Amino acid sequence: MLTDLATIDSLFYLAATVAVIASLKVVTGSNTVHALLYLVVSLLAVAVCFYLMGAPFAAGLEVIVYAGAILVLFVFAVLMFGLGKDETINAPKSKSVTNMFGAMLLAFALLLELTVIINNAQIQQTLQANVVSSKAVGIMLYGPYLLAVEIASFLLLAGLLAGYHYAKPDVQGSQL
Amino acid sequence: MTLTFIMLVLLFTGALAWFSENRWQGSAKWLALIVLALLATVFTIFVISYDQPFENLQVLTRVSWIQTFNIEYSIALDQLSIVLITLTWLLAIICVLVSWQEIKQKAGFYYFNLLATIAGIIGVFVAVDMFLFFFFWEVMLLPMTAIIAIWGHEKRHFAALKFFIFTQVSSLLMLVAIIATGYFHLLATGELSFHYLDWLALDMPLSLTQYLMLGFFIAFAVKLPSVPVHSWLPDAHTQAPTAGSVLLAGVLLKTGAYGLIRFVIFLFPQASMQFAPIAATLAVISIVYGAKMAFAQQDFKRLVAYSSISHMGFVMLALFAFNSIAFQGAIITMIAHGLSSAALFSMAGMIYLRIHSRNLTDMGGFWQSAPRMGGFALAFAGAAFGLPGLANFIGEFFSLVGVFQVMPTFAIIAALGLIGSAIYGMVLFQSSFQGTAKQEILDLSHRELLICSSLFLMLLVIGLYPNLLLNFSFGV
Amino acid sequence: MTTIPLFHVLVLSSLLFAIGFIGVVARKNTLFILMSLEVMLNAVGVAFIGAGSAWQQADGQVMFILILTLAAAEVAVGLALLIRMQKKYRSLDIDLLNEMRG
Amino acid sequence: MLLASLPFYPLVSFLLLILFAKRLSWRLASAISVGAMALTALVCGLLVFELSNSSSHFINVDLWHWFSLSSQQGMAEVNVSFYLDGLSAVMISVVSGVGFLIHLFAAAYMKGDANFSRFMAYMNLFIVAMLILVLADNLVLLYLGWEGVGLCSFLLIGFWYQEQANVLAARKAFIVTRIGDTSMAIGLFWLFSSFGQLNITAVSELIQGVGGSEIGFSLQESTDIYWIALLLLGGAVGKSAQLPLQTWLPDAMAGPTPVSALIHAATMVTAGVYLIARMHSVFLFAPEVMNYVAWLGAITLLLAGLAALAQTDIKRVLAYSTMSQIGYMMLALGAGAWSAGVFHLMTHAFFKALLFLTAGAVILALHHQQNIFKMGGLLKRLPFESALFVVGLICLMALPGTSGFFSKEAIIAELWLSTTAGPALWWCAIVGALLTSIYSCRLFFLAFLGNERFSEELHIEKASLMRSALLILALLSLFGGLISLDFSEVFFKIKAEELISVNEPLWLHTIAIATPFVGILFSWFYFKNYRVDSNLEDGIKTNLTASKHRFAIFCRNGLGFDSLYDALLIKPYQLLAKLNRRDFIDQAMMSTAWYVGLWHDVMTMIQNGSLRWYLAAFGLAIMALVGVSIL
Amino acid sequence: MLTTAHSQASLNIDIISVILPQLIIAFGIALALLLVAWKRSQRTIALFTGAVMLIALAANFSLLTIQPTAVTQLLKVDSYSAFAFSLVLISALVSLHMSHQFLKAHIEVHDEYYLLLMLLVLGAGILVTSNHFASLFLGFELLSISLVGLVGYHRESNFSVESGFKYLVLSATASSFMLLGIAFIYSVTGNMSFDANVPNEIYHQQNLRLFFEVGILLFISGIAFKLSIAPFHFWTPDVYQGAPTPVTLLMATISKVAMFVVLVKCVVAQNYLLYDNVQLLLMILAVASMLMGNILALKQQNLKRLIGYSSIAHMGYLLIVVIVLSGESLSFTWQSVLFYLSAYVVANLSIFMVMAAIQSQCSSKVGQLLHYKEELLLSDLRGLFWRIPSHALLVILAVLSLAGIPLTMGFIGKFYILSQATIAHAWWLIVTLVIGSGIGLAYYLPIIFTLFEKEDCTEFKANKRAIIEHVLVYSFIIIGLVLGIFPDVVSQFIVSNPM
Repeated sequence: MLTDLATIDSLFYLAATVAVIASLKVVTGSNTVHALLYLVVSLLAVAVCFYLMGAPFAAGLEVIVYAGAILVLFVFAVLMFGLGKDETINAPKSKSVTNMFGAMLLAFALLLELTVIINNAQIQQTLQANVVSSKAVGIMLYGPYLLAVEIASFLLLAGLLAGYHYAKPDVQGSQL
Repeated sequence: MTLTFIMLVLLFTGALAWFSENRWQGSAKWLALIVLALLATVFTIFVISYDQPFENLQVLTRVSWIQTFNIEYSIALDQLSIVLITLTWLLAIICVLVSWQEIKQKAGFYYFNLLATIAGIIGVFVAVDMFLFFFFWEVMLLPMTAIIAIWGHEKRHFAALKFFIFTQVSSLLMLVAIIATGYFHLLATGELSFHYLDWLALDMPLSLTQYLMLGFFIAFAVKLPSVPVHSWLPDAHTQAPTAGSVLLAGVLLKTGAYGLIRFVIFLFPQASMQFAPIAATLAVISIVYGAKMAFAQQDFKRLVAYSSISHMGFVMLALFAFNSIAFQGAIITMIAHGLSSAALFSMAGMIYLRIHSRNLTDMGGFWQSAPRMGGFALAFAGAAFGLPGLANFIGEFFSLVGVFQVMPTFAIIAALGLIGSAIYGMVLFQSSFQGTAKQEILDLSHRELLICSSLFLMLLVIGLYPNLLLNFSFGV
Repeated sequence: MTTIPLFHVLVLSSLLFAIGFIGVVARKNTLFILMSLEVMLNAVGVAFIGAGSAWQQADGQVMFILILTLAAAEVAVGLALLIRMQKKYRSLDIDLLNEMRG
Repeated sequence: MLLASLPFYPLVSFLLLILFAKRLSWRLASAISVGAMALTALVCGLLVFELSNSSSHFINVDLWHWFSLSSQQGMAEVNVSFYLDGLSAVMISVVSGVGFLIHLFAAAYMKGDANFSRFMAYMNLFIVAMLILVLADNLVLLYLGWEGVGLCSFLLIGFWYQEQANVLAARKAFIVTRIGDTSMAIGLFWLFSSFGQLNITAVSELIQGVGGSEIGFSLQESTDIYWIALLLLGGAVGKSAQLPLQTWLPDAMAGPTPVSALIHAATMVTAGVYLIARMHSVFLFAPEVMNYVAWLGAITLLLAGLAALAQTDIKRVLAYSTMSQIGYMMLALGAGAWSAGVFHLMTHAFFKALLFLTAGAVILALHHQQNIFKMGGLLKRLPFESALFVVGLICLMALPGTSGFFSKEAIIAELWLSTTAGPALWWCAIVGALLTSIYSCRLFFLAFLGNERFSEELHIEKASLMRSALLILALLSLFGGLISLDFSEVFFKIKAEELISVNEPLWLHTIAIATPFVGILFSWFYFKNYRVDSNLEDGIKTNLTASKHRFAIFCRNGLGFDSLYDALLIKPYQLLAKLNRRDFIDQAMMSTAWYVGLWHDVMTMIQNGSLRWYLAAFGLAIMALVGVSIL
Repeated sequence: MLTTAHSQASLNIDIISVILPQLIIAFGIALALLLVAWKRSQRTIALFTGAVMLIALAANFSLLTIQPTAVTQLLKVDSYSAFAFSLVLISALVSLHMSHQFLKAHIEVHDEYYLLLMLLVLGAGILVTSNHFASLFLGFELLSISLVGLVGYHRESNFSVESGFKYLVLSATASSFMLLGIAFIYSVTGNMSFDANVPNEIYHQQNLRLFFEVGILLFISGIAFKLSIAPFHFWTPDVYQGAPTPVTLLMATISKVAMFVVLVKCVVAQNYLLYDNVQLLLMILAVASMLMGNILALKQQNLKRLIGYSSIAHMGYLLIVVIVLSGESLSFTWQSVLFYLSAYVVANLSIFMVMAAIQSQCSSKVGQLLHYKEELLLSDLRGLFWRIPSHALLVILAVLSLAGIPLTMGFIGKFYILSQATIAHAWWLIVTLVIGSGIGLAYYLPIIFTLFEKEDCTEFKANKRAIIEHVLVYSFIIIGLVLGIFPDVVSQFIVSNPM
């Protein structure tokens, strides 16, 4: 019954609110790990938005690369330094329960949406109607944007090199 | 071509002096002196042997320089520039002579700067392509600033900075005016040109020219200098080494006057005619104010500096009277002031060399121990307050007679400047050479005697036989 | 054309962007600053996707992919710097970094 | 050609003396200078002779073309050329003759001085300038001489420049006269711009031509003439120490006495009179100005006489008397009695030079003691000087028979009926004569009669040079009145017939002649205590002192003109100078630099190195710009 | 459908040849990686990098007179971009030499430095040729990221982390702002290529107009950040100070040149960037940076900071050209921009060369590790003229050129700008320029004065061994003078071509 009266718009707005709230929590959170989790949530919500805007490929990338790869980097960093607490004063002292609660709530909302989207046939076909397919994206990438891809690879190389340089251990005169 | 050659030789000699000084101590000044003398003779011979008359501009060289803006390397001569260049040669030699003892360290580089300045000045007087003119106008500044900043007195950096910023900012306005005129030429005739003669041919609407004229006027008024933009001058003159002051007062100020004549009055006649009342007011204010300030000073050179503000006020007043007598008066005043102020500054230098102070309160009663010096000091002070028989009198007399026919009130107020000049002249001479003898000083050496007597003779000759200059028409 | 008006998408992206920016400005913790940067970039991604789908072009998504790479590179460098900072200052307080001024 | 050479003898001697200043012995130096003067005097005599029997009543010689001024009236040639006519002949003879005598005297007087040759050089230079002044045929050359004599007077007043007082006196003299000169210069400009001529004869011909003809002057021209005359008068007033520019003369007595004799009595101070006489054609057509001249002369002569009454310094007494005598001349000129004025100029030159020189001799004898209250009884001690001094005084008082009598009578005679003067001024002249005799007597009594009020021994030198000079001068001043001057060609006669129909009351002349004697009588009694030895009975010398009365002091200080000018002009000018020594315009210019510096400080505060602030600034900037671009 | 049209333009050989220099650099990077894998040696890698750049320069030289050619829709090479890229390469070469001077002291081998340097150059190469928002943004990022790597490169330094972080965070923020701007613009125009002719009515659809304008603004602000135009200049002095001197040089020259060229390209291509309010915006930026840059630089004792501030002012001057840009006189605009940039580059190269020389001389060896001289104060120049006239002369020329005094290129550059402004009657900008350069003299001249002061402090003497250094110094003196007196030598390379 709920599935019937849901339209793409309403779903989109719901996901959008979720994303906004989650990112608000990110910037205001005191606990780094919690903040990271909220960031995941907001990314997921944005992914849903992408899907609803008819960019499934982008949505997938969002989930895989962003939430999957980049945030894992963050987590590594956090664990590496054992950055338990943030030492900012302007961050509110908060109960971890409510945090968990909020996060779970948002996540649940997204889950709900997904089920609705998948179950709702008419939504599906509207989306099918105006999706920019991954095929088109692929053609673009390896057609006119070919050079862009190459350059992006160099960009990553630059990031790699810089990161390596900063992160490598100090040498006291010894050959590396 | 000869003039280009002269300028190049000057620069080259400067470099040579710079290096030779490092090799042989004290060779630079001889080199400078000899080369200056030679070039002066070369110049004279060239001018005399040149076939066309110099009543109006004779374009000597005209080759393309920067095609992008259709800028040419073009130089020309007429009587005005010839007279001023002659003055430059004289004072250049005087400069070398006054620096003889004064400049001890870094002498080579000093003479390089000196010669470069002179080259720049000559360039200013001969350039007829406006871009070239501006080029020289700035090039002349750099070594001058260096001279002030390196060999100057205690507050030299401040003075040099002030001098440079004043002239530079004002000349940027002139640059804008130059560009604007150039592009107006583009609009009018369809081709870009910065050549003076092309501009003379151009007829521009008054609504435009009054702004362009203002652009030029400000730059030259700063250089002249006229109240209220005079305030760089006392510091620069006071802090500069003697030769620097001599060159500044003797020639650099004249470039301002030269600019006023050639690029304001001849180029924008109606506009400057329209502007004349304001300019004349400024000039009169400079005359009176300069005299008053000169009286107030305790510092010998500062006093002379303010006095030259007053004198250049006469020049500006005379120029903006648009009257042939006044015009001749202006030119004679330029020359006369060049000589007299140079003389006074070198006098200051000689005193400084002896007592290491420019402060009038440290002086007094020098006549006792140095009568010759005293005599010359009196003569030069007399020249400064326009003693008849010396050049300045002729200049001021002509200027005022001319101005009186056009705007009597201005002339009368300006004549009050004569009283003021008498006052500061008296103060200058009496507090340094009369009164109770503070200390004994050496009398003039032969070199100094040469400097003073030659300057005095020139003043006297022009004063008693001004037709030397009056025979020229100066393009009016 | 999807039924979601472009205007609203852009509003959403600007909201996210603003939140991210506020985070960057407000937080002292360097790690949080990096996260907020991610949020900002993400917001930009939203805008591109929205525009792309509005024009029914793939360019939007291509741009999004490029932005992803950028984000990755930045995070890599940022975290490396974070390590250095931790080594040097034993803290992540961004306000320690104001030795150069004037 | 003689004429052309005239100024060059002293010039040459000046050059010689100045070049070999210290190396010349006294003998040689004095020989050169005095010899040059003698030569000048000789040539001058020849010239006068030549002039007197030359058909045309002037000699003109061009040296060289100085410059030429072009105006709408045409080209005005200004040459260095000399013009000798009756008037200038009188002047040059006075200058060279008296000058020669004074040189003679000075050679002896200044013998001891270290800078003797410099002194003589200046004296020569002065003669040069003065000759140029009087011989100039155009006003510019005249101005040249005019300034030249000013300079020389400055140099000679400040000859002993170690004393600050002398320096200040010299400065005062130069600047005050310079004020007059400036007004004269403006007069020249005006003259040129309205008549397009600066040559004296040309100008006078022009003016007389127009003025004498039926057309007369246009209104414009007449106002021009009025102003020109006024401005020239300003110059004359400055140079010959008339009101209101008279204050420099008493201080000028700081110079050596021969200087005072030559410059500040005989020659230079009369240059103003010469100028007016020279430009009489201009003045004739400006009757109001003539009137001013007369009044100025009258007032000066009275006030100066009053001041002379109260002086304690012998030279200052003489200085004030000079002033008042020149007042007479001015009065004469103002009254149109040109020849009388010039005549008085000449005689005055004689006797005033005599007075100064004798005073100088006295002062020398008294070891430079100038205070007459420290003198007395000199009649017995210095009979020769005293005698000459008496001669000088009687000429000054214009007792009948002396040269002063003739000239002064000539003036007074013309006053009564003069259109520009009139009875009132006549009475002034009489009162002036009275004053003159009174202060002369006072001076004589104080200095030469009474008891000796000086302690140290007199130092009497019988320098034959001095004495001869004094003697000649004495003779001149006694009998100089017999020299008849004929200015008929020089002075343009106007309304001559009125002067012929003379019907003035008879008592005029009697009064005029009687006045000096009245004065003498009066002072004989009034100044009794000065005259008689008050303290023969008791051995103690009661020292006379000048009266402490407030009015006396007021008169002694030159009737407060000095303090007045000090308060009105000098103090304000100095104050202004002191206040604005740092040049407020410069301050204003520099304040912009200070302002920029302020901005610099503010902005560096913003540049505080905190990353979060930078980010915030980034955001703020964008917001601001959004605001701008939306509005 | 323009995009598809471009996508048809496949990469045949002659199009490849057009972007040859960039390709050479790219392959150079790849080869360098291999080289590192094979043999790690300071000299080898440095020489290799130099060689690559020289080849690229040579390849680039042939492009100076090329007709504009599009390479796919992303890049478009024309003579202007070629000229700009050669500027970039030259400054990269000089900086390479300087970097070698200061790196060879270290025992540790710095391959990544040279790689980053090449990446930086590549980024600049892409920027100057970019014809599409995507390539613009990629080039921008490549530039930024590799700079972030370089800025904090000298890890022993106190400022390494600080400057690194400042640059990273700020440039990331800036780039995301710019990206958002691009996104907004794209969402309105629906096309990201520069030479897409966008119908005008798009700008007037009400609901998106706000986004459109904000988008333009954000885009400009992003670029303004890189150009360090006030009020987005805050990072400049700090990062300049913190970075090693060669890197500061790179920042001062390469990134400025590349960014400005691309800015001009945008403005030339996208007519909507010339809207009145955008123009007003740029005008505000220009005035602000002309004044702030100069005023902030006053009384500045640290040389690098001083250069940083002055660069702010110079970008302000240069912005005038963009503001007064008008459709008809494009070639003149390009000429002005490129000439001014080259003057600016030459001046900076000269100054930094001397600064690096002083630094490497004044650095003191602590143990076997070289302790690098961090701060370079104005007082370190004291009396330089009497010790090493050649270096001092170079500094003087450079400073005069920055101050825009005749006899130097800077003056000609200023002349160009003034002409542009005069033609466009932009009097207020001119007034600001005059005031700005007036203030500027107040900190440029003291530099020269310090050169002439009595030598007392530093032990810096000319070392005879550094031949290359002397050659460079003298050649730059000559370049500065010759180009200052005969500017045609340069401007004839900047040939106009029909856009």
